[in-house]
Amino acid sequence: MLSEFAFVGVLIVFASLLPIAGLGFAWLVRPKKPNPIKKSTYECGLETIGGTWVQFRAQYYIFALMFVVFDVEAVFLLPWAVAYDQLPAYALIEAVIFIAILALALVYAWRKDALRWS
Amino acid sequence: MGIPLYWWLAVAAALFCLGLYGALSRKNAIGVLLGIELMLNAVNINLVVFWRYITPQALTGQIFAMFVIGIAAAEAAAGLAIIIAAYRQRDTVVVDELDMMHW
Amino acid sequence: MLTNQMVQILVFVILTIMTLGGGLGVVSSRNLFHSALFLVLSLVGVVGYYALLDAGFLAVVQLLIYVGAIAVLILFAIMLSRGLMARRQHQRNEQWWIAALVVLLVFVVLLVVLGQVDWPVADEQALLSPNVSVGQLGQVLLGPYMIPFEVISVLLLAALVGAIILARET
Amino acid sequence: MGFFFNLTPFVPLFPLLAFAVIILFTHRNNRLSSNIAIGGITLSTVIAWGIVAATIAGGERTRTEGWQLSIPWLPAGTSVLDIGLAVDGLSAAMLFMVPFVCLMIFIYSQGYMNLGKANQDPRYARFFAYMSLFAAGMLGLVVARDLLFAFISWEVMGLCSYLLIGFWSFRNRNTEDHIDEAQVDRAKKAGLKAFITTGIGDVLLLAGIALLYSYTGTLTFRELFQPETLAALQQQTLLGMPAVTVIALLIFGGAVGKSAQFPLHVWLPDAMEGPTPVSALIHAATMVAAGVYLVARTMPLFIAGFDYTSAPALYWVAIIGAITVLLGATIGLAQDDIKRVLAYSTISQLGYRMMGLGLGGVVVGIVHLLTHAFFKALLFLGAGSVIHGMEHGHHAMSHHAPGDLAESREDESFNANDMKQMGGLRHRMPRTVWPYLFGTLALVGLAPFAGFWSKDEILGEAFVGWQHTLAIDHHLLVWLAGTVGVFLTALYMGRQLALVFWGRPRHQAAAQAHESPNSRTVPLMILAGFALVGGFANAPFLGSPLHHFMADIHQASHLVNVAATEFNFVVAGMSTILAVTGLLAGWLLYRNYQAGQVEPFKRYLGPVFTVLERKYYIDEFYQLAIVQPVVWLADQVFNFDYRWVIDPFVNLVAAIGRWAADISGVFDSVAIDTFLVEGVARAFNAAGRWLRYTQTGRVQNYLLVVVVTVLMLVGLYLYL
Repeated sequence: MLSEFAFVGVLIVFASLLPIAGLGFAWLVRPKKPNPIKKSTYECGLETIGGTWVQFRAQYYIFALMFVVFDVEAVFLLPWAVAYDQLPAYALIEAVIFIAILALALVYAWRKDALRWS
Repeated sequence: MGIPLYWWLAVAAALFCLGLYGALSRKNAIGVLLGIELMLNAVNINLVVFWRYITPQALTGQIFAMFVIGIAAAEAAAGLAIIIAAYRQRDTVVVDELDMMHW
Repeated sequence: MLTNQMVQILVFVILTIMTLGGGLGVVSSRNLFHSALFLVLSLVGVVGYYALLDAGFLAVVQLLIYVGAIAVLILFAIMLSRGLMARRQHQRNEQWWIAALVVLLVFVVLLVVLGQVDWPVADEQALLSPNVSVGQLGQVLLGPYMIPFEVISVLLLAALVGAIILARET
Repeated sequence: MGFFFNLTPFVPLFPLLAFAVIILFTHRNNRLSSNIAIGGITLSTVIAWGIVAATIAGGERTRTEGWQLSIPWLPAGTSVLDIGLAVDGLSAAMLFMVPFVCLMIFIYSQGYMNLGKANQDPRYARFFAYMSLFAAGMLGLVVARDLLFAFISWEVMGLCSYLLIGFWSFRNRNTEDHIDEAQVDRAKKAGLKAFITTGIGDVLLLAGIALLYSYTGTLTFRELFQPETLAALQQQTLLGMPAVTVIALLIFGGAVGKSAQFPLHVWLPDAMEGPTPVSALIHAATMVAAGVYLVARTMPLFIAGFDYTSAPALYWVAIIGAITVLLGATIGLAQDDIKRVLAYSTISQLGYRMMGLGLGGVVVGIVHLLTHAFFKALLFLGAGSVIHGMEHGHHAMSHHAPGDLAESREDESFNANDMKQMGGLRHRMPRTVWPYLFGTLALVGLAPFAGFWSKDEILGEAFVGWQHTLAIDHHLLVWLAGTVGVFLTALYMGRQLALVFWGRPRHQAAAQAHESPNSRTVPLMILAGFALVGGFANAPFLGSPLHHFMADIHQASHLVNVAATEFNFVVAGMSTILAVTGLLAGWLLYRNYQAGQVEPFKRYLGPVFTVLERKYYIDEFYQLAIVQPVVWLADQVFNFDYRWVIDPFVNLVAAIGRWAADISGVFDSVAIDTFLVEGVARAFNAAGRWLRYTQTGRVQNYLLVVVVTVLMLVGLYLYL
């Protein structure tokens, strides 16, 4: 079992090492002569206005919320989809009810204009 | 299984205690929520560990873990919405200042 | 040559460092944004645990929902509350030291209690082959756990509606 | 004619309505009020006479069974007390007299109370209201079907007598300048005396009624007088006598009070303190007639099982009557007040009626009541006329006094009622003297005036009764007392006539007195007519019509001797001789009486006269034997109550209580309030003040508490 995830582990290790190696090499070879222009955020000359920690709009949160809900829906529907041919007929009805209830959530969000990107 | 059950339980307990500490000591409401997430994960680890070590034939542990994750998602969504609403109203998310039930 | 058990222990230790280290970061970081990132690290460690415990589907679920969705949600929420991340303010309240003592006590008690319990661990044969497929999960989920399955959808509906009402800018 | 019976309720109702209307609505309008009162009694009279006519026309059956009306009134346990009205011969006879005499008196009163004059009585309207209520009470009694309604009417009369006798206790001295404080005081006392004295009788009557109801379960006269009911009452024994006798005596006790028989007669002379029309009403039509009527009405109870020794109810009626006749007549000899003479005359005449009833003669008693009502009303109204004449004379005298009698102008001793200050008034009041003379002759009992027939019937019945037995029994007693009474009556009336109307004026007021107006003299004349002819209603040579008219009523009980008395020349002749003798003696002795002289009776009788003048000292005796002991007892009770035992004890208890309360109060305020109540409150307050810090409102504090608690529970679980 563990061996099945070994590839994932090796991938993670390599995926982590490669950027670290690149950045580390660059860090080793770069000259260290900072000046104000070089330290500015955008070297093209545009001045930044305000802090970098800007406040997000609540609408982003709503989208993230919708994403979480339907993410969970997908996770719960996956076992049903996998086992679909082994399940009795009423399981379909259950799933439809499940989807319908969450569709209600979608309709509600829609009616409240939560999906409008403004 | 190469790893003793006790180790797992100890790790889960440690994670739970970390989460508990976070929930008890963080000033920020979102920090408290993070601590709670940790505690939920500790519980989930326990559920899966008990499934794996004690009742590997029954799927109860995994199903429960799934439900916990689903509920945690709902909890995070609602809890964060509350925090946002409270922030709008009181301009703070410091739990100490969210003391409307104060004497 | 490393035995299977030694590899397992090695992975366990690495994952434990990730998980508990991440957890420690979550509760001790002064910057809330960093706390959230530490949480992600800790949750990824838990994903590893699930993989180590032969619960592959759960590992995927954990990754998808926790790391993919909830953590993002938390980050959004943090960024919604302006100025929280910028200020390096004290993130501990005045009762933190009591909490630390109590939690430490809880931890000790838990360790002691958990050590004293004679766990009814299944026999070797059963432990070796916990073949659980996603299909089996689906059958259980839509069979005996039919009602909780539907209730989860209602819970999500309620959470969504409540969250929209609370979070929407009026 | 029969429909008049259905109007019976209106006979007492019209005066009652008049009373209510006057009191409630019209009391500010004097003329209207008196007219309403007169109108009420007029309607009553019309209906009553209609009823009388209907009774006469209805024949024997109507007279015996009459007419009845019953109204369920008081639910008393399982039974219901009915009140009702009934008319029979006896009622009808009374109905002929009562409303008519009342009407005469009302008309007379309108003038007497000085309607529309400067000295009109300030409570004029109220007077007529009371008079109406009085009449309503009497009429109610007359038409009562049962003892209950009779008693109610009886008590209404008692109240009215109190109100009217004491009427001038409120007299406004600004308008009646010659009324002094003493007179107001006397009026008050007289009212109270009448009320209390008759009240003694009323208590006995009520006891009798209650006994009767407990034995028979009914109060309706007709049911009571069923032979079987009376027989059952005779079977019962109470106080060693048949119950019926005890009850009869108790009822007679009520009559003694109301009809002013010895020994409860004392209120009647004092009742003269009321206005004269009230005296007339009381003496003639209402109050004193009520007692006689009640005894006549309940006569079967007296007669049932009559026996001298074992059931002597009737005997006592006769004895009391005889005593009263002599008592009243003798006292009447020595009174100077014109109205007092008449008052004692009334007492004496009431005695005659009781004697008649005591012989078992319902009819003779009632007939004398009827005739007496007319001529006594006449005499009182005549006396009132005289008194008014005297007052006018006094008034005139003080305004333009002639020379020779000027010294008596401010005469404080002037008393308009005093016969000794009158004299020669027949010249000043020619229209008063004749009716008065008629009344006197009727009272004395000279043929053919009313009193002759009715009085001689009583004496005749007694004499005939005695002739049957020749024993020394109540027949002889009645005859002797009655015959002596005739002489005495003639004597005091002769004295009165001589003092008032003959001789010469002994006071300037008498010399200047003048005749009363028509409103007063016309009723006098009408009544005088009745005094002249009233007796023929039962004259033996006309077949004693009233006798048959009334005797029928008790025929049902088969107990009353219904034979009409034969005219007895011995009796009649004897009483006529005595009456003429007495009248002449009185007139001759007093004809030339001068002011300041010792009066003739006093010359001849000496100390006896003084005893008579002081009314046998009965009032003094009551004062000494009853009033003073009662007052003394009341004082002792008062002292016991206020000074010696009860109040000191109460005060002591109160002091102890207060002392205990003080202690308790201190304990309360210190121990309870400060320590317990406030202490607890403070403790909780402090606890709350401290404990509220646990309610920080901070979620994390709570969570910490939860964790610690769980930890402790785990510890408990593991190590205990």
